[in-house]
Amino acid sequence: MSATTLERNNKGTEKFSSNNEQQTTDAKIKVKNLDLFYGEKQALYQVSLDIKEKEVTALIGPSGCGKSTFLRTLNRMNDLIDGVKINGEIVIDNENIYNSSDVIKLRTRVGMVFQKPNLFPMSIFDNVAYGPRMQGIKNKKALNKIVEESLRGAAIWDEVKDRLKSSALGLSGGQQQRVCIARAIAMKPDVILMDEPTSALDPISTLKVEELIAQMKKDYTIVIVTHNMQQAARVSDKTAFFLNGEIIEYDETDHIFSMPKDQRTEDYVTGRFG
Amino acid sequence: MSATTLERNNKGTEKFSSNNEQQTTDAKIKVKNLDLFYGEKQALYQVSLDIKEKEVTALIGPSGCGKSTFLRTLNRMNDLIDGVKINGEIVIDNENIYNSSDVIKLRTRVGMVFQKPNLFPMSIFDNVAYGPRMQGIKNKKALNKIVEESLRGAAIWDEVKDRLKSSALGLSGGQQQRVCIARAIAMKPDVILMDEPTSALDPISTLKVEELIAQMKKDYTIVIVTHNMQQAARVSDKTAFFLNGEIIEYDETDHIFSMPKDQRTEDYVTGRFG
Amino acid sequence: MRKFKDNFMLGLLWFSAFLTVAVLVVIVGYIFFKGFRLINFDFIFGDYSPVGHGGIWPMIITTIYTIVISLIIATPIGILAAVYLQEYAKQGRLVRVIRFATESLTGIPSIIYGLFGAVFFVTTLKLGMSIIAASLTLTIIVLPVIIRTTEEALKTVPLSYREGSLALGTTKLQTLYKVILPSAMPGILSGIILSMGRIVGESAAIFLTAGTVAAMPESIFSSARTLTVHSYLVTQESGDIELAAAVGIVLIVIILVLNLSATFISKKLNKADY
Amino acid sequence: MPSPSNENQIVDMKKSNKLKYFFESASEKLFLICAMLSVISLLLIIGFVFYKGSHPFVAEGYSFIDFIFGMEWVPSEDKFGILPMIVASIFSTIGALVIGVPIGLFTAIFLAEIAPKRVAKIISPAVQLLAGIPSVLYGVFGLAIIVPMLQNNFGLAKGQSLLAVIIVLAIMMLPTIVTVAETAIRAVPKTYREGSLALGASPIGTIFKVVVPAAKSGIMAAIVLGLGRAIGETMAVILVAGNSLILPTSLTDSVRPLTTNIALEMGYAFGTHQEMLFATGIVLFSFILILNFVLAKISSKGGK
Amino acid sequence: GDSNDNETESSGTGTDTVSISGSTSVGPLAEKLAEKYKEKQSNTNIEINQIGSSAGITNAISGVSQIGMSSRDLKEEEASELTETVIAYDGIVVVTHPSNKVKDLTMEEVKQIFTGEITNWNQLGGEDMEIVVVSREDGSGSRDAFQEIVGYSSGELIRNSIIASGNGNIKTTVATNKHAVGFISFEYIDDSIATLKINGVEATAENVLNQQYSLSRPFLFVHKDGNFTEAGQEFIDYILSPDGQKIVSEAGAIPVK
Ligand SMILES: Nc1ncnc2c1ncn2[C@@H]1O[C@H](COP(=O)(O)OP(=O)(O)OP(=O)(O)O)[C@@H](O)[C@H]1O
Ligand SMILES: Nc1ncnc2c1ncn2[C@@H]1O[C@H](COP(=O)(O)OP(=O)(O)OP(=O)(O)O)[C@@H](O)[C@H]1O
Ligand SMILES: [Mg+2]
Ligand SMILES: [Mg+2]
Repeated sequence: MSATTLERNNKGTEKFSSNNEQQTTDAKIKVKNLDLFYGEKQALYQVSLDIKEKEVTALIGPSGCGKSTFLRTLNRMNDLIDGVKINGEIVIDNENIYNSSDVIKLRTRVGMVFQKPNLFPMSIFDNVAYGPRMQGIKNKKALNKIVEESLRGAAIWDEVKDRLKSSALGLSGGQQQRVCIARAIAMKPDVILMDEPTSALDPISTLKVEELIAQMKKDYTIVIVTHNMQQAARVSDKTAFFLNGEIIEYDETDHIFSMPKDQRTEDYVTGRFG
Repeated sequence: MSATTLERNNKGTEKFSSNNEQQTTDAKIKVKNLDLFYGEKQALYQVSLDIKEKEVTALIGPSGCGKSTFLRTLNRMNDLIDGVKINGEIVIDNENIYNSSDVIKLRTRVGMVFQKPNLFPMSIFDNVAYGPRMQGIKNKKALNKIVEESLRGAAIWDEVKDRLKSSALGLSGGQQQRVCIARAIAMKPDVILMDEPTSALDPISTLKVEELIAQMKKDYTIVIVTHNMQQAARVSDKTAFFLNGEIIEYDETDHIFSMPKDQRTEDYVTGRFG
Repeated sequence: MRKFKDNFMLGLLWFSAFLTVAVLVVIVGYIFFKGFRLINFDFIFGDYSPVGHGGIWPMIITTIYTIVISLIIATPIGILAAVYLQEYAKQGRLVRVIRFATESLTGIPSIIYGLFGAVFFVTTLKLGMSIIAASLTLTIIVLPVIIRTTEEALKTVPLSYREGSLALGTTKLQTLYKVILPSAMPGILSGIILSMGRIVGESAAIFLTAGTVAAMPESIFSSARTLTVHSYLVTQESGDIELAAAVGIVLIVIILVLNLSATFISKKLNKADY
Repeated sequence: MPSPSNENQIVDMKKSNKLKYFFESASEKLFLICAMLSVISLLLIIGFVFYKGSHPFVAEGYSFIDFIFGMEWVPSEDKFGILPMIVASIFSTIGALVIGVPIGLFTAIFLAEIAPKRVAKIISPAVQLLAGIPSVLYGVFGLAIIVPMLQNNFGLAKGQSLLAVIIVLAIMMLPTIVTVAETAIRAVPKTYREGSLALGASPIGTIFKVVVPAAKSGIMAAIVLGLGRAIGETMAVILVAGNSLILPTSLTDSVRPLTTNIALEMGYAFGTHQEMLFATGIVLFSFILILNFVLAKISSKGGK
Repeated sequence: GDSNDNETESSGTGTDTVSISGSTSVGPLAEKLAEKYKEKQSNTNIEINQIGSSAGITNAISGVSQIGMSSRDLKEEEASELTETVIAYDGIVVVTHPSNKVKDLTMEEVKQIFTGEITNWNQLGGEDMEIVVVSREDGSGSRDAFQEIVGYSSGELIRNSIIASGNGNIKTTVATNKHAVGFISFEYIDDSIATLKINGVEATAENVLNQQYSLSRPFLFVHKDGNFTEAGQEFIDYILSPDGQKIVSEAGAIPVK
């Protein structure tokens, strides 16, 4: 099963464009021949990739290679940028997300944590309760519960439990990022996208978040961009290596790190320790 | 020589407050009994630390422990925040920087790279040339030279050399951060403060920057905040471990990582790999 | 040299601010000095009489009517228009046309608005000379101010807030109302305050559309005289500067009260203000 | 970890987004309508002014060239030339810009960047207060203080002059420019300041090299709005301009800008005279459009 | 017309509204008349809008107002649609700064001043200083009347004259400039300016009535016959009654009879 997926994707990276591959039915997210342009500038080239449910997929690659761009196509955050054009298809739960018009539903199902913490200028509580409230949950008790669970889940509860009502912007960078994670968790999404979620965290928080990811894997499908090879190695089941907007290699994480097929992948993953 | 420094600092970390320690004459930066308050909230407690010239000092510790706060006292960036109060003294080149009123001179000598890239909304070239221009360098050729050298130094030259005149804000996060480093280098400062400079960088760029740091050590005194233990281990000569606004331990990097004296330090540095 | 330039610019800044404040003091001082003798209970709360200095209570009420009605109409339209321009419209022709139109509206002399209002609202729409006709005319006058200032305020709201909110599966509308508008509140408010100033200070456009009836308006369909129109007529015809200044004092107090309450309201609304 | 009831609640919520999309698209249309309102207003006003103002040239055989370049304005003798007023408008606008914009911007910068918080908290609202003082009172102030001052200091027979107009307009522009620009400058992210200061730039250098350019769009808005106030202003100008029908050759000549001409005579005008005042409005309009165009050009150039 | 009248009557429940708009010179007088009239006739509500003669005439024609006030004569097109009533006369007086030594002018000298033939007060026996002429705007009723009686045309008016809008502005301008000369209505005379004799005759209401002093003009009420109510007619009747004319003279204007 996973072998099929892999094969398909390894082919995909060689960018042949015949579309007659079979669909694997258990893939949560299926990306096929995705091109993305920022105006004239192409940022993704024929990206194809299947992501299995309840697995953690890591995206690695050098700066500017298109990891964030790709990640943001999965919940259509790129829609916000003027002049972005997309070819190809992305299917989540057998539904082409670029055909379906319900972006809102998509985004409630596909949560996201950004590279830079982006808390709103509200209290910590209001930040975490923001999503649920917008879904119509008004009940005070239910909200309290969601907020506490989410903050605990993001390993930040103890630090902020006494100041839930004070501004979230008074927190340090690392604290803020963990509240961002809590905010995403509060939506109880199916899929969680994380764009270098721990790049602003210290190792202890990072560890907690990584543990959290491992635990969330039971319920959620997770796609994570990271620069940290060890993190990729520790948390992910599959790893995709991007270079200049293409997927060079996509495989079981173990394979990618121990016996990459592509020389460039090897250079990259070993460069770290070289 | 380095032994004296160490001894003194190990004592310092135990926070005895007798002030009759001898000054080591070769310390570039001497911090003594530094307290810092954000309004009512104390963020640093009796921090004392000597930083030797042409060495790399790493500051590590969990999120919110005061690393950034401490770093920013060294070029008085905390002056910008309302309600910050400071006790204690910081001496750079035998001059108490909080007595001397020439903050500008201080900051030209003590450069800084921030946690989040903060390029100005100008072209890449103008960003890097900003500092030198402010120092009065008008000569086109000289500026070109400085900009190129600095960008090369920050391992970003090849990626941007064709678009020097276009807006710096169009770059990816990692690219932006490297331009920020170039911008700091362009000032040819004595001391460079770096607040998690590589947290937004991919491993290859990180490696380049780390190499750069190793190379710059010949000329500059460097203080770097990092969450990455390996980075601390790779690049720094000394490491200070912060916890809750205090220095718990300050020593040769090797010692900190291989045989920390304090249990908390050990927990922290090994937690990473635990 | 740089020091000198800096000090020179600093001097200019101080000088300009001093000049502005001096102008403020002199003008307000002049108005108070000229008018304070007439201020008493009967003058403010008395009914108007063509003999002597008369009471101005009907004009105060009329002024408040025009402010409230114009703002009730113009504020939502202006804010929503700005929202359209900043948040919805593709930056293309239509936006350029709208922006050009609003900017051109700012420069049209109020007498032309007055004539237009007299033909369009008073005669064509058969509103007659009335407070409502004047308020509608004023709405057109202040729309550009509100639109432009709101647009500027919206521009300053970081993209990351929008992303953060949308990624939580909220609609644009929810994002707008929960995150974007609250963050833009201070800017919007200054636009509203400027508009109030414009409304209060307007004469030509009002007396051509609301007339100059110096009696308590029975409804918003009555013809009536605002304070500014009163002071205009008084200067124009009888040259009674004391009376004009006394009316000015009342106007200043009204504006002061309105500004303070607007600031207060925005503080209440703006969650960012912890 | 997630409690079932909450989860169900959210899952339930996730089903029905139809309504949201309806509101979403309805609101977008509403917003568009709001935005179009200003365009419609402008078109109505332009249509109105053009309809009225073009009549003499279209139907009554007056020459538009003579109108624009004519030196004589004697409505009761059928002479309609507005060159002196065009010149007066240009001079007074430029003059007010030259004085008002720098002072206004510098004050805004001072309030946003230099002034102690407490001082700014007092001055800013006070300056906004200036915006609310009716223009008539500015006129009265101009007539009672500025005009005699010019008269006495320059030994003039009359202080009603181009200079008086410029001073009054500059003063009237101040509140708009200061308020809008101050808001824009305050909105510049702190990271820019930090970045610049950390490079050893002086606070002043930081302000002029980083903060002000970053606030450029808001500053342009301030200038456009302030300029609008200056061009559109009539009541104060009438009182201090002198309204003489001569081509200004010095700052001390009394002048009649286009707006004043309209406001001054509209009350008594009828027939062709009134239409010619509307034609004056057309010229004023073109003047405003050209200015906006130039400003837009300048600001987009500055953007690169 | 008809439906309008019905509306007024039915909604009024006994209160009629007479809307009047027009000249800012006539306005203050009309307000005083209306105030006194209201004491007598409390069920009539009189609305007065001072928006300029032409606007008032336009309103009378378009029906926005029942009565228009004008301080200038009706032009042919206007006169064909409207009926006019002279409710009072307004005397016009030449004024200078109180410090000015010149107190008496001939009509010819007034003309020479306003047409720029005489440009210095010393030509008139005053101090050696430039004359600053202050006039009203072209089209203004006072100015039309003044020019017609003094005998010069708008084209002849000295070009660098200050043009002030309204009596009040002329008064303020003249009061703050010792070079200045201008003209205002009798109603606005006060201590801040000096009034001049013309041909040795003082500017008073009696002198206007006995035709010794020729600088005056009519104040007009105009209406369109189809748009004129009983209440309007009653108000005009009141103004022309002895009671009304007494108020006219108290206000500083000159009664019709
Ligand atoms: N809004 C945009 N407009 C134009 N080009 C863009 C935009 N955003 C990103 N790019 C470009 O697209 C490419 C991919 O950027 P992206 O942010 O996806 O890289 P990344 O792999 O996430 O890098 P990093 O590791 O530095 O975050 C880069 O060359 C970048 O300059
Ligand atoms: N401007 C401020 N006002 C008040 N408190 C602040 C401010 N900045 C930081 N703090 C607090 O001071 C403490 C130290 O913050 P600092 O940013 O120095 O931590 P840090 O060690 O750099 O953390 P991180 O690794 O997350 O960047 C934190 O508790 C933080 O909440
Ligand atoms: Mg990225
Ligand atoms: Mg930090």
